[in-house]
Amino acid sequence: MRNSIKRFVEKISESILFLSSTVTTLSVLLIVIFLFKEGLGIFNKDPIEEGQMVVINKNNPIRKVVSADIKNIFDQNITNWKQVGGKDDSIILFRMDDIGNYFTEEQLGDTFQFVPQCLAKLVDSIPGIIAYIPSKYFNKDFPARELPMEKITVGSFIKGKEWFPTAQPAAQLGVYPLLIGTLIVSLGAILIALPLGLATAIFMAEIASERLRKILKPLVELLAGIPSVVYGFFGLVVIVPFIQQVFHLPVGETAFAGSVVLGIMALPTIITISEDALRTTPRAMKEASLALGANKWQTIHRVIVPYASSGITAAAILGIGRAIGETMAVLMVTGNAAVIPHTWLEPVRTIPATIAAELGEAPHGGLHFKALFALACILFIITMAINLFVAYISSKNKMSKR
Amino acid sequence: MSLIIETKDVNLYYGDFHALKGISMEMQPNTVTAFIGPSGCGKSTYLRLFNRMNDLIDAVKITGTINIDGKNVYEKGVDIVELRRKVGMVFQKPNPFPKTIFENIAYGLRVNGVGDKHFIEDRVERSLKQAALWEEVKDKLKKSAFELSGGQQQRLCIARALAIEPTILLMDEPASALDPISTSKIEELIHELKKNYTILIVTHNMQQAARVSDATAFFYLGNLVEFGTTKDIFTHPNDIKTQNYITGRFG
Amino acid sequence: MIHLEEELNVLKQETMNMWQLVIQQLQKTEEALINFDKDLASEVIANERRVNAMELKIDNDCENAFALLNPVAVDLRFVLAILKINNNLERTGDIAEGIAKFISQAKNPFETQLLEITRVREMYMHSIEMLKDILIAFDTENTKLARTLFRRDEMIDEINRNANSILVDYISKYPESTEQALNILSAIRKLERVGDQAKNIAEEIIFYVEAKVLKHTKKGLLEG
Amino acid sequence: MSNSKNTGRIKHLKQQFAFGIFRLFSLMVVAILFFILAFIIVRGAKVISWNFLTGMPEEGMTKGGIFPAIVGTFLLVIGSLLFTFPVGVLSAIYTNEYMKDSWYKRFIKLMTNNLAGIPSIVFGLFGMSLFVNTLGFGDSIIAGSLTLGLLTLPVVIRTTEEALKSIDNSFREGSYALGATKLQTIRKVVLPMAFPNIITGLILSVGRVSGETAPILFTVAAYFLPKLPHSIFDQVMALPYHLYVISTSGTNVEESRPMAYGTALVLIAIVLLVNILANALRRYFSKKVKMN
Repeated sequence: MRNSIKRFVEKISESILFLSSTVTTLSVLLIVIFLFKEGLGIFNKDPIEEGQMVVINKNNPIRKVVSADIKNIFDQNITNWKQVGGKDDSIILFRMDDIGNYFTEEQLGDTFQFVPQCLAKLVDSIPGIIAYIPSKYFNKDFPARELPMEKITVGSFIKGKEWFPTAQPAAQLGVYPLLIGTLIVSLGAILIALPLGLATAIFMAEIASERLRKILKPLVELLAGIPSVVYGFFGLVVIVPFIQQVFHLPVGETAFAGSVVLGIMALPTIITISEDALRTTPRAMKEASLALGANKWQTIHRVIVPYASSGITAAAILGIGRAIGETMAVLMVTGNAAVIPHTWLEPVRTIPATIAAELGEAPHGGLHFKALFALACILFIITMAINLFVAYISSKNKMSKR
Repeated sequence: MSLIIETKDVNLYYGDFHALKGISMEMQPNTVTAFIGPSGCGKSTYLRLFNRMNDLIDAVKITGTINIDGKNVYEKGVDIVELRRKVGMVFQKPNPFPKTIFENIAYGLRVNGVGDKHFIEDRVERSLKQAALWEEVKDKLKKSAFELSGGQQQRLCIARALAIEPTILLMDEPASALDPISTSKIEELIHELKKNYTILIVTHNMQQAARVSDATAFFYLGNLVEFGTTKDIFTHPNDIKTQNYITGRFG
Repeated sequence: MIHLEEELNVLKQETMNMWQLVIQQLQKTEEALINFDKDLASEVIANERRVNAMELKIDNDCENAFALLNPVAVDLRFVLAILKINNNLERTGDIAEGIAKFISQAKNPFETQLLEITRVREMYMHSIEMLKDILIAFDTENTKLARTLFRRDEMIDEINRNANSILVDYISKYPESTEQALNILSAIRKLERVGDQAKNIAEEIIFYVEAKVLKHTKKGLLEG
Repeated sequence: MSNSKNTGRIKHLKQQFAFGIFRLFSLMVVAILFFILAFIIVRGAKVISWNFLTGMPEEGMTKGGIFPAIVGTFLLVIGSLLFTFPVGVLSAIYTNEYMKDSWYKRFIKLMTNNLAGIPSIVFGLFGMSLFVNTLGFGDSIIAGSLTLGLLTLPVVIRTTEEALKSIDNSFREGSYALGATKLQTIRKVVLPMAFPNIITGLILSVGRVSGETAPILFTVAAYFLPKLPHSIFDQVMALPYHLYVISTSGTNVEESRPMAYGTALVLIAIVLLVNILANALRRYFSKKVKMN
């Protein structure tokens, strides 16, 4: 009897434990589902707000226009249909706000009940017109043709050179500048952090006395513990003005500032992981090198560092991963300009910073909102790939050292 | 009280690796049987069959029967917890729990549902006496078990095993981590315990097997090469492999 | 008491039992010789089988002790000494048997005068005393007592040396008793060897207790 | 002879040079840390006062205190740990003590690692779509706590696993050999031994939770909310978000700088405290073990 109760309790607790163990997997799964459900929603859609559309005169032979050209047309950078492969005819822009320029209030009616007819007349009469109108006015009898727009594809999303999700009528959803921004900031961070971090790791693992190491180690942990928003704040009040002064820039909020802050933030990751890797070098190996007459430095750079190289690689990659995903500090110091930077001393905008900055203003369920989720998908894929790669390195490493 | 132990055609596989190959042998009550052989020969694996400690290892497959008093311990429905209470075990490294000396010995009783304070106290004292440790620790039962020396810790582990009154005692190289003095104390203890228990001991130390055991089994590459009285094995072994091993001419 | 000690004690006890038996055998031959008791002589011959069996048992136990107990230092010397003492005792047993054999084959009782002049009884006394003393020395690990043996052995030697000329005289006087005289001579020779065995045992005891090798050295025999 | 002497000297010089660089770089790292700490502590200390810690923000967050943010962060920490700690510890127990080495175990491990690698902003997005929108919690303490909890879950799992792994198998075997069941072994032997390290991990995750901003941006954090919450479905202010807001987009960034320094100092103080506590605990327990 007692034993059967024992066994029952045993089974129950095991099930509870099992359920807990599935939480992480479930979370990852849910994250994937939620991110990609929203994020993939932007693809194969017109880059236009729902309920709106762009129409042209029936006789306009133009077949297809990419969304970048639409923006240029509405920004009046393109003024002739010829430029986008149509007839030689100047482009007449029409937005709903402009309706007053063409019709009087009486024509439109007290309750604007005549708007559809007015619009029809307008579009029909001007051959070079391009009109951005609510799609509710567009029906069978409407004497115009919807301008077929290139749908948003994965390719255009990745390669698009402009990020302007709130552009009217066609949102510009090009991740390229953000991607470049993210990479340039992260790469810069790792260029700063790797030499510093590796040197510190070597110093701690091989050169410093045990006492000094016992002081350094908690300091590094402390560095890791400081919240990113504090780093961001520090960057904002110290590093940004400093860079502005030193390089005589109009603004200090630059990719470089982001790199410096991220570099400092990546230091603990790099130091801890490389130090652990360096410490795994078997004592016998070090002693063998020393016994052959090598001095400490030769032993370090010929035996210990090569032995720990895969661990150090993992540290560097994880450092990059951290930097790529970091949000707040970058958001606060990089200036957030969504343009492709040419030098380090220009403002940039990274993917996580974009999400953080824009999500608050993006209407729920809209194209912009979904585009931000698509950004998160990219971020997720990048960090996932980095994690898998690091896991692969360390598992291979474990195998070969066995 | 003690039982006859026998194994019939026992095979054990770790995944694809055939670790024990058709082992059959029989052990008499109130004797010490030693298992010797080079590392990886299967002697420890064999020992751990008797309290089903191998169950804790992944991907183990076992065939054959292991009878303790005529009952196959690998039969379906055997209560492993009950089996382990009957078959005590002492490990290679002393492994007292990070508790007091008293609590270490009381542990086995408590997990087996004993709550009576006086009973536990009596049993603790008795086990410590049996393990020849009482005199050394009676004034510090409330101290941590880690304060004891290695040899004392191992005797504490033996006392811990004895407290739940097993009938069989498995010892997996019980003295290999100890200094010679502690080792000889453990060996003396084995001689004493033999009167009340059936003891199976794995040892890599042939002299130890010779000193403490009544019967000796020599394992090699998962095979039981030779099994006989310790006297016979150490004075005129039948198998040339046994001879080479015990004379140190192995390999 | 530790296990090893127990086992070694058993070995010691066995050896001492054999020892007692050998002394008895020797005593019985003396009695048989004096009283010309052929039954007693045959009893000695029969008992020799027991001595031999005991020797084999002790040999076997020593082998086991080496194989199973891993004796070292004093314990090792002890087992080694037992092994040799065992051998010496067995030889002593053989000597008793040899004497008993010619007693049982003799046709007439031995002449009292012959026994008198050859000092056989004195020799018996010395050799048996030696065996007894050395047994005490063995039991109590008394090397001082063991060392007194060597002086006694010299007395036996002296009797042995004199026996030749005495017997030559005797044979020339009583040629008809030549056979008897030769038998006595061989008994004397045998008893002289008992002295040697006892001396060897004494050496073994000193070896095992003090770890000193006295064999083949004249020096130090009388020390202590 | 002189040649080898020369090589020896060059060898030595090279070492001196390399070590010099390592020392310099390490010193730089320490200097950076101290500079950040000193900068924020010195500037922040001027602002810290009883009123600052216990008062409500006033005049467009340029005056007054940060009490609601402190309370908010405290509630978020408690809330997330209430979720993370049991789930994380139980999960680690299951994978480490119950699971045999199989593809499934490796899969779970991989998932845990992946969860750890996901950027915090992604957690924010996820938390917003699941807790705030789908489950309808709205911007609330519970949504924020759960999001933060998910974020720290891998940390708790990993430290617990490490703690469990560091316990020698011989203790478990010793317990089984005495007829203890698995549950008894875990409860009476494994967990008590792992406890110090698990607690240390827990404390460190407090530090992490209290400093995270991105996950709470869209799940709980209020820009300006000078009152205390009444239920777990209320929004709260939180220290890190507050710092972000007043240093970048407050009504008057320049005027609220002192408040920002003060907030940063409070955040750093929490981190320092957590680290000191964790280290002290670690040292206390390791000393205790050594004494034993």
